[in-house]
Parts: sequence; structure tokens; C-alpha cells
Amino acid sequence: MTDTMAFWIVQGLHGLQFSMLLFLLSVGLTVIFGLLHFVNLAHGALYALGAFVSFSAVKLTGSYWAGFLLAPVAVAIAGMLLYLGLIKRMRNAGPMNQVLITFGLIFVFLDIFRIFWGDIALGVEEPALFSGPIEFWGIKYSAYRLFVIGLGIFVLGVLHLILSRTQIGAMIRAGVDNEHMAACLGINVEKVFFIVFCVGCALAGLAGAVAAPILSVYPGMGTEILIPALIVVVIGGLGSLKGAMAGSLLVGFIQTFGAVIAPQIASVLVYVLLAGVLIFRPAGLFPARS
Amino acid sequence: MFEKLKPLSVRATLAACVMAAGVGGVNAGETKVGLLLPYVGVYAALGNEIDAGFTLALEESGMAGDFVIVREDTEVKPPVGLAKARKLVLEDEVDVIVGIVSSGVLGAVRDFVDGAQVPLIVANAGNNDATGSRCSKYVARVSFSNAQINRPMGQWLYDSGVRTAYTMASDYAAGHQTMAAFSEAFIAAGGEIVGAEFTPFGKTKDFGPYLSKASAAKPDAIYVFYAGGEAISFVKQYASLGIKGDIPLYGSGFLTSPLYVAAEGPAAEGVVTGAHYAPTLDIPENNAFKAAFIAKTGKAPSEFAVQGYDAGRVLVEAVKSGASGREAIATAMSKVAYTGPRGALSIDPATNNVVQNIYVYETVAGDNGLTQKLIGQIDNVADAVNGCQF
Amino acid sequence: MFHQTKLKTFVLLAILVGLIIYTMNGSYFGRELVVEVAILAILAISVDMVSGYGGMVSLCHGAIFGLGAYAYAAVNVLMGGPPALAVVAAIVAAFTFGFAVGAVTSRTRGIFFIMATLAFGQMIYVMIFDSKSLGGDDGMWGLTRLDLSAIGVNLESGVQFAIFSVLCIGLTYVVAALILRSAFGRTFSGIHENEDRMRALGTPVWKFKALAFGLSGSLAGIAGALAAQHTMFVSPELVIWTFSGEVLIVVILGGLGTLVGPVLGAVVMVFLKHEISNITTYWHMIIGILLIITVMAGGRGIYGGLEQYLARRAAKAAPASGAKTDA
Amino acid sequence: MLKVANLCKSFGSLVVTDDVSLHLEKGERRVVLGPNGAGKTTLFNLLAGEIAPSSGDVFIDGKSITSLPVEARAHIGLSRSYQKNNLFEGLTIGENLSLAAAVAMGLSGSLLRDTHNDPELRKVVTDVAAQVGLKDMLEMQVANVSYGNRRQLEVGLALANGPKVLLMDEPTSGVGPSMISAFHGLLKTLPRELTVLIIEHDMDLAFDVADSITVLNYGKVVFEGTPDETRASSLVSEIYLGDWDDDA
Repeated sequence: MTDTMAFWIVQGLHGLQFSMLLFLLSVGLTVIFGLLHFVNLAHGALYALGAFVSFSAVKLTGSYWAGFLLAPVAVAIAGMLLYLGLIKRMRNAGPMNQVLITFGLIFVFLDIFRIFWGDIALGVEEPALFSGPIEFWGIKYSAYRLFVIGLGIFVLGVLHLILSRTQIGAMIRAGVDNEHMAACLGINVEKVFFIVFCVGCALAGLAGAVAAPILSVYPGMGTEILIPALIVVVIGGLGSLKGAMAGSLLVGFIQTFGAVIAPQIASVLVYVLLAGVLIFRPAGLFPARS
Repeated sequence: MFEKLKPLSVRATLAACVMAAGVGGVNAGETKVGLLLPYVGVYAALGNEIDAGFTLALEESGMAGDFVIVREDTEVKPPVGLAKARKLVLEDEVDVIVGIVSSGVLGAVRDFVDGAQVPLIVANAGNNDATGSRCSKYVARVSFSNAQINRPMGQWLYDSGVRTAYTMASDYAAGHQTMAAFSEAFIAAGGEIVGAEFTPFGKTKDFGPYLSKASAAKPDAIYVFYAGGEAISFVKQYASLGIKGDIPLYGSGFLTSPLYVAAEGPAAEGVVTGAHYAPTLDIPENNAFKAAFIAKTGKAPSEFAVQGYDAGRVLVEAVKSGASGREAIATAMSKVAYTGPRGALSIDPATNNVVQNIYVYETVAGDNGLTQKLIGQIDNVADAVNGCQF
Repeated sequence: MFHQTKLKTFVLLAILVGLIIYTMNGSYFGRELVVEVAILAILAISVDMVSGYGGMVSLCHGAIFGLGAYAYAAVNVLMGGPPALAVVAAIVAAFTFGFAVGAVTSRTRGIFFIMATLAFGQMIYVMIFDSKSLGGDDGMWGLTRLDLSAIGVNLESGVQFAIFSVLCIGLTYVVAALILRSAFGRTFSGIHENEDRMRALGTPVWKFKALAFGLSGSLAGIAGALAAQHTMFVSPELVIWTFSGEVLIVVILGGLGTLVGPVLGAVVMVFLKHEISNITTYWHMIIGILLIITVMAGGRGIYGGLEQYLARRAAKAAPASGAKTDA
Repeated sequence: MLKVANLCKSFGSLVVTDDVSLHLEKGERRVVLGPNGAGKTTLFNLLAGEIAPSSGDVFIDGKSITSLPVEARAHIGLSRSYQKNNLFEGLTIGENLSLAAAVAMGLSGSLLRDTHNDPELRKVVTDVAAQVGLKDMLEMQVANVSYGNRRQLEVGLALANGPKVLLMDEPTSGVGPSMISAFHGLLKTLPRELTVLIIEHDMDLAFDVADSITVLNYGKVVFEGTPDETRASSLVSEIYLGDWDDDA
């Protein structure tokens, strides 16, 4: 293996790793979007909550896996409360009110993080199992990042199986396609919504827990990741698993290779892509609903 | 606009409320101080450290009663910082302003305090220009300049055997000034810069692509400038990607600041940085300071706490020398010199920047987590005049 | 569809006169608050114009505002141009960007539109932040204010600048009202009501959306020019996306689609925030909770509520009259 | 005036408009008859440009408008009303009409003129309102008026839009007999040079106002002739008798 080839493979892995993180975050966002027609700007804050919970769990138990398991559960519970308290009532309130409510939630979460975890950025250690680099084919790469890539692919596979093979998956697909039709078919739409919302939140929490050892954990982390995640959703198309993955890969690879090849314009490239999609495919690349 | 220009007063601590006895209650001989720091936002932690250091200095002098403090929150937003500075000067009529963490806020405030002839003691913001081309008789800096910390590191790296270096920094003024100073000195010493990268400031989550690029260039060393959350991400990713085993990491001290190093964990072991303060500096002044700071706040001080302390000390020394009122304090603060927690310290009358030692330390595992092992010291580092004219 | 009612005229004049009186009698800091109110109110008017009357809920007006401020600074500082020219540049730049966003997003609706504006606003932020010539993270300083000495006004004076800012609210309101009651504005409202029918009637919808967004943008540009002159300094914080959300809060608080409501909202928000932040540094949370309550209550904002209250009282007084509100 | 040549539209394998050709002279009143699902509304959508044909052409005044978008066709003078009310619900009747009239008069883009208080435009609005029987209801909000009034406004919008060719999609759908006769009267008062194509279910109305009649079935033109010929046609009565439940 030549150095150049190894270099590009490593960069490809970087792109893949970032894409998977974006995927975990945006898949919940996009399915909640597609099914509930609800835009949750606080999705980023839930991701940050996942990271903070994972930080505390790791600190208490000394094990990364405690955070890995606890964060999705805690964030799903937070999502449950949000759904029952606010979101259920705001489902038909129109996009602007939803944007405003969840925008308010961002403020609330920011200060909650500050009160409980302070202003200083925190760190979470990689799990011992995946600590440090491993070498294969003459390439040295972070074991933990490979784990993140694997996890992303695993989650994609599980979600795909659930959507295509199970009863609830069929209900979700029917609901995304046509809510009234689904209700007519005797599907308990409310229940499906609730489950999907909680699962979306759990995935955001998982993304936070997974990101924590790579990045640092601080109150503003959710607000910063929100815009890339929204761009992924718009590019991919609302409500589609395929779209979320395609959007994540596009954004992840454009950012990674943009940073390596053309750092001067890297930051604008994603927006150019977005503008192009909006002009030529206003419903995104793979909209769930035709 | 309420987010950007929101001028308001934030009482950071209860103690402050006691001291801020209210407008108009200033007796003759008392000095009114405007403490202009971020209490919310990304630098809130720095603001609180500086605040604690500053009040410690006043208390320690036994002259706390001679000062009235008015605190204002910059929210790390230049327009807000400027609005607050105006408020302090025009409404509260303070004698001196102390603080300012971000260079953006300093850039916004500089012309105003210069025009209003109000002395400003800068407690962090390191932009070279503030004591260079945009220097002012009324602006003195007790913290550092970006060049001051990193210029000596160029020679030091060469002397310790590094011949080729790859530089990486956040893409904003501090990053560029840091790297310019380091690179110039390193090249002058005989070294070679084999590559330089400026990563988008505040937006870079994944340094992987840049780190892999740096690693592919096979330099003797990587020299970086990152601070806060970016420093944590950077150091951890550097270790996780396995570059740590191949290429040593050097940088300016913020990379492994005591404030953040615990979050970096074992990844930070072996990283060598240069800074204007190291907590393990074993001199009586530092040991006394550390004990007093821990007694006051319950935690060990960072370089930011020291900067706050020295800002307070400079003010106290100026007032002790008999200065009272804006003009007198401005004149007196340029002449202050003493030995403090970071060793001998004085204000350079030519630029109003601090003259101080730069310490090189390695982050190593200690009994209670990570600690700093001093491995080098460059004495009395002063910046060139750089076009400064009062 | 927009109607300038007597109540609107009264409320607007009451606010403007109130602010001027407050400026004359207030402290230095009171004047800062007044300028803040003015900048926020102008921006809120511009957002209400497209969001309230055209259904184009924008999350990029903060960025357009910042772009205006930067255009002002660029002409004033980098090119050494006079402030008057810089104001024109601010308006032109804001108009151009607004027009482009309006055109590109004209086919998108609802949440897609909102997110697209968010992303394009963020694009401006990234470009400004990355631009070395615009000072990057440090921003630009050394801005000068308009020279109105010809008419005996000295904007260097805090009081006069604050009053000038208040008058700018009035000016912006008049411009927005004239646009909304013109044939163009009514057609724009028609598009909001029923886009397909408006198109079937022969309206090239995208042109109207783009132009309306551009015109609204130019009002945001005025706010930007005012902000640049106020601080005499610009930095990327002006362009940050959350500010767009905050402006939207002000519009909702005051009353979406009422034009005068957002002015009222700006006054309430600035003074409220000032009071809350005197008490705690966790004011973000309190503002957030207030916002959630306001929206959950499903209210029509402060002005909408006032209008409703007066209409109900009038209906009680004269039960037979079927007075029509202009909601 | 309006010429349709070999117009086809299919959705997948479903052919909804099958080689339709029509020719309307200036001032002609043509009624389109046909059972439900015959493709009448689809034909209108094709003519108005709301959907694109699979093949074929549409001409106005001899010029092809096939590639023009909806709004450009309206500008040329092709105006339509809808079978299902498609109005500006939140506005008053007067505001509705003035929106349509402003477009026709080329004022809609003006930033200077206030169409609400423009005498010239005001006159068009009151004239059209009088024509469709809404003269006294200009200040009423659409959301608050009866279904019948909305049907009237639906036609009013099309008329205020200054048409040369008027497409009316079941203008009397769902209204009572008195309103049907009122509408009947309206059609007779329309300027004689206006070309009108109407989809209609009410046979009496159709035979009374039409100069000519086209019958569609399964997307095809199956009959074309004068009202008398149509009345006499066994094919037409067969289609109608065979599909009697068309009283939608």
C-alpha cells in the first residue's frame, strides 16, 4: 500500500465517520419530520443532552458503556416528556409555531446544561476496548472511529429491517405516505407518532454519547451541529431513511474532502450543494412521499 | 437587537453586590472600577476565573474598601462589550476598566477608551495590535500577546532538536498571529515549516482530515494553537488517530491549560507547550497565590485566574503609588513592576504590554491527575514596538 | 391583507412619542436601550412584512441585517466612502441578497422554506467569518456616523442619535405600510392566501416573492446600517443565526401580521430582557419559557390581543354592528 | 380563437385525454358534456397549463401556448374558474375581485398605486360584482359567505381577470335552481366577443346557451354538434343514460 493511497483511505474513513455521526442525528429528525410534520430545532439540544448524560454516567461508573446505554434512554425519556407536554399539542400548529417552540427549548436546554454541568468544556474517554489506533493493511486508524462507522451501519441496517419487515415499520411507512389513509386503515397513528418521536430522540442521545469521546462536551455543541443536520434532512428529503443516509454521506464527504483539497472554499461548498438541491429538487433527493 | 447590543449589568457574585454599593456613593479617594468580562457564553468560565483572581488581589492588598466594582457582562460579543464599556464610562463614570477576554471585544472597545481617555487594564485578550499598531496610552495589558508566548517557542523547539514543523491553528486573528510569530522565529533559528493549516474557527468538530494531512507531511513536530473546546477535541483526536506515537505535539499553553487538561485525559500526556504561567512554578509568590486562591474558591488557579490577579495587582500598585483619577492611573500603570505568581513582571513603557517570563512545560501524569513538568524558561520576554506610538 | 387602522396609527405614534420622551429624560443607558429597541423594531417590521403578510417565515433576516451592517462598514471603512453612500450600499446589498434568497426558495413552502432561509443565512455568516478583508473574526472598526449637520443634527450626540433611531422606526413603518397597501403588496398577500389561484390569475409568483423578500431585506439593511453606526463597529456576531429566531420571537410576541405589533414587541422584549438579566445570568431560559408559553397560549400577540379586546368591547356597546377586523 | 390539436395526456398506462381536437371561433359558446371521469377537468387543466400534455398543442389566436406556464397563459387572456371553489378565503369579496382585476390591468406589480382605492380598478370590481350578483357584498369576508355566493365569486374572479377565452368548470355545481337561472342570465349578458368553454351538467342550460356542444367520454371526443343535433343524437343519450349517476 502506497502512502498516497493510505492517505486517501484514511480521509475516506474520516468522511465516513463524520457521515455516520450526522446520520445518527438526522435520521430521527427526518423521520419525525416526515411522519409528524414536526420540525424539532431542539433536536441538537437533545444530542447535547445525550453527551452530557454520558459524561456524568462515565464519571460515576468509570465505564464508557454506562454512558453509551444510559444516554439514549435518558434522552428518550426527555423526549417523552417533551412530546406529552408540548409537542403533541403543537402538532397541527403550523411550522412557524413549531420552530418558535423548539427554538425556545434550545434556550431552556442551554441554561439547564450550564446549571448542571457548568460552562467549561468537558471530555469523555474512549472505551478501553476501542482505545487508541489500530493498524491494518499498513493503515493506522482510530479504533473508536471504526466503531462509530460500524455502529452507524448497524443502526442503518436495523432501521431498514424494522421499516421493511415489521408491523410497526409498515405503519410508519403508511403514515409517512398518507396520514389519513393510515388512520382509515385502523392504525393508531398517535401511538406510532409517540414511538417514532421517542426513538428519534434516543438516536440523538446515542449520537451525543458516541460523539462525546471524539469531540468535547459543552452547552453550545447542539446548536452548532443543528444546521449541518438540517441541511442533511433538506438535501436527503423528508422522512426517508435513504435520504438521511445519502444526505449524511454527501455532507460528510464534502466537508472532509473539501477541508483536505480546497480548504478556502470548503465551508461554502455544502451551502452551494443545498442551493442546487433546492432549485432543482425542491423536495430533496429521496423524498419519502412522491 | 437585544441579543447583540444588550447592555445590562450582571452581578456575577453576591460578594460583588456588596461591593457595588451603588452609583454616587463613592467617597473621595475611592477608585471606581468597571469589571468588563464575559459571564455567559463560551468564555464564561474564563470570566469567572479572572473575576476571582481580580477580587483576590484587591482583598489581599487590604485596600478592598478603597475600590468600588461595577460588573458588566460582554457576552463575548463585541457590540455588547462596546455598549457596556460606554455605559461604564458615561453612566457609572468609572476611573478604570479591567477585563476583556476576547480580542474581538478589545478591538471594539479600544477606540472608545482611547478617545474617552479612560485607562483599560486588559486581563486576557492577546491580539498583538492592541500593544502594537493600535496601542494606546490608556490601554495596558497584563496578560500576554499572541506573539509573546509563541516567538520564544520557535527558538526553543529548534534548540531541542526539532528541524521541521507542521503548524495548525484556528482560522482567526489569534491563530494567524500565533503562527506568524512562531514560524518566523523557528525559520530564523534554522528550522523549516513543512506545512501550515488554518482550520475553520468554532466550526471544526473533526480535526481528523487535517491531522492526517499533517501526519502525511512527516514533520519532526506539530505545533498548534487551539483553546477551549477545540483544544480538547484536538488533543484527543491526535492521540486516538495514532499520530501521538509518531510525531510529538507542541503548542501554545492554551492547548493544555489547567482549565481544560482534565477533559483531555491521558491523551495530553507528553504534550509540550509554552505559556506565561505554569501552576507548578515553584517560587514563593506562586505558592502563596495558589494557597490563597484555593482558600478563596476551593479550586486551583489557571493562567486566567493569574491574569485576573495581576490585573488587580497592577491597579493596586498604581493606586498605592498615589494615582487617583483616570489620567493618573493611566500614567502610573505603565510604570508598575513587581514579582508575582508568574515571576518578575512589569509593564513595558514603550508598548504598555506586559514583560514576563515564558515557561515551557510538559503535561505529565501526577498523583492527582495531570500536572505540569517545567522543562524550560525564557526570561523577560518583551515584544518589539511594532509601530506603537502613544 | 394590510389596512392602516386608526388603532395602528395611534399605537405607533404612542410608542414613538413615548420613546422620544424616555430618551430626553432617561440616563445614558436608557438611550442605549432606545437604540436597541429601534434596531430590533425595524428588523421586526421587515420580518413581519414577509412572514405576517406573505407567509414567508424567515430565519435569515438576522443575516440580512448583518450583511447590511457589513456593507455599511465595507464602504465606510475599506473604501473610505461617506456614510450616506454606505447606507445606500447597506440597502442595496441587503436587497440583492434578499431577492436572491426569495428567488431560489420561491418553489419551497412551509418548513422547507424556513430551513432553506436558515441555511442561506448561515452561509452569509460563514462567508463573512472567513473573509480576511472583512476582518474575519475580529470584525471592522472605525466606522463613522451620518453627517446631518446640514439640518442641524449631530448624530455623535447620544440623545440625538437615539431620537434619530426612533424616527427611523417611523420611516420604516411608513415604507413597509406603503409597500403592503400598494397593488404589489396586495398581490403578495394574495399569493399568501392562495398561491395556485394567484398564479392561475396570471401572476408570476416567484417574481413577487423574490421582490417582496428583497424589499423586506432592504428594510433589514436599514436596521443593519443603523446598528453599524450605533456601535461604529461590526463583527460576525451580528450575523449569527439565533438572532433571526429572536426577531421572530419579537414579531410573534407583538402580533404577527399586524405591522405595528412587532414594534410593540420590540419595546417589550428589550425592556423585559433588561430587567430579567439584572436578576439572573440564566435569562436565556426565562426568555425561552416565556416564548413557549406565548406560543402555546395560541395568542395573537400583544397587539392582536388589544385589537380583539377593543373589538369585543365595541361589539358589547353596539351588539348589532358587524365590525370587521383586519387580521 | 382557441384551437386544440391532438391533445393527449396519460398517467402511466392510464390515458385520460385521448387525441382531443377542438376549434372555437371568436365569440363561440361551447359546452363540454360528458359523464364523470370523462376527462373534462383534466382537459381544462391541460388548457390552462396546470398540467403538461403528453403530446399535442394548444393555440390561442393562432399562437401556440403549449409551452407557456399557467401565469403566462392567463396574461394572454385565458381565464378559468374552478369546479371546486379556489378563492382567497381570508379576504373580502371586493379584495378577491380587485386582485384578479389588478392582474388584468397590469397593475399587480405596481409599488405606487393602491389598488384598493384606485377609481379605475374600483369600477371594474363593482361592474364584475354586479354581473355576478355580489354588488352589495364587496365588504364581506369570503369565509363568512354562503356556498352559492362563493360559486358566484369563482366566476367573478375569472371574469375580473379580463379574459379573451373563458374556461368555466361546472359553474353551477352544487347550487340551487334559482341560482342556476341567475347564472343562465349572466351568460347571456357576457360580451359577445368573449369565447367561452363551459363544462356543464345541467342539460337545459347547456342546450340554451351553447352555440355548439362537445361530448367527451373516456378522454375522447365522441360527438360534436349544435344543441339540436346533440339532443337528437342517440349516442349522447346512450352515454348519459348509461351513466345516470352524474348529479354530483
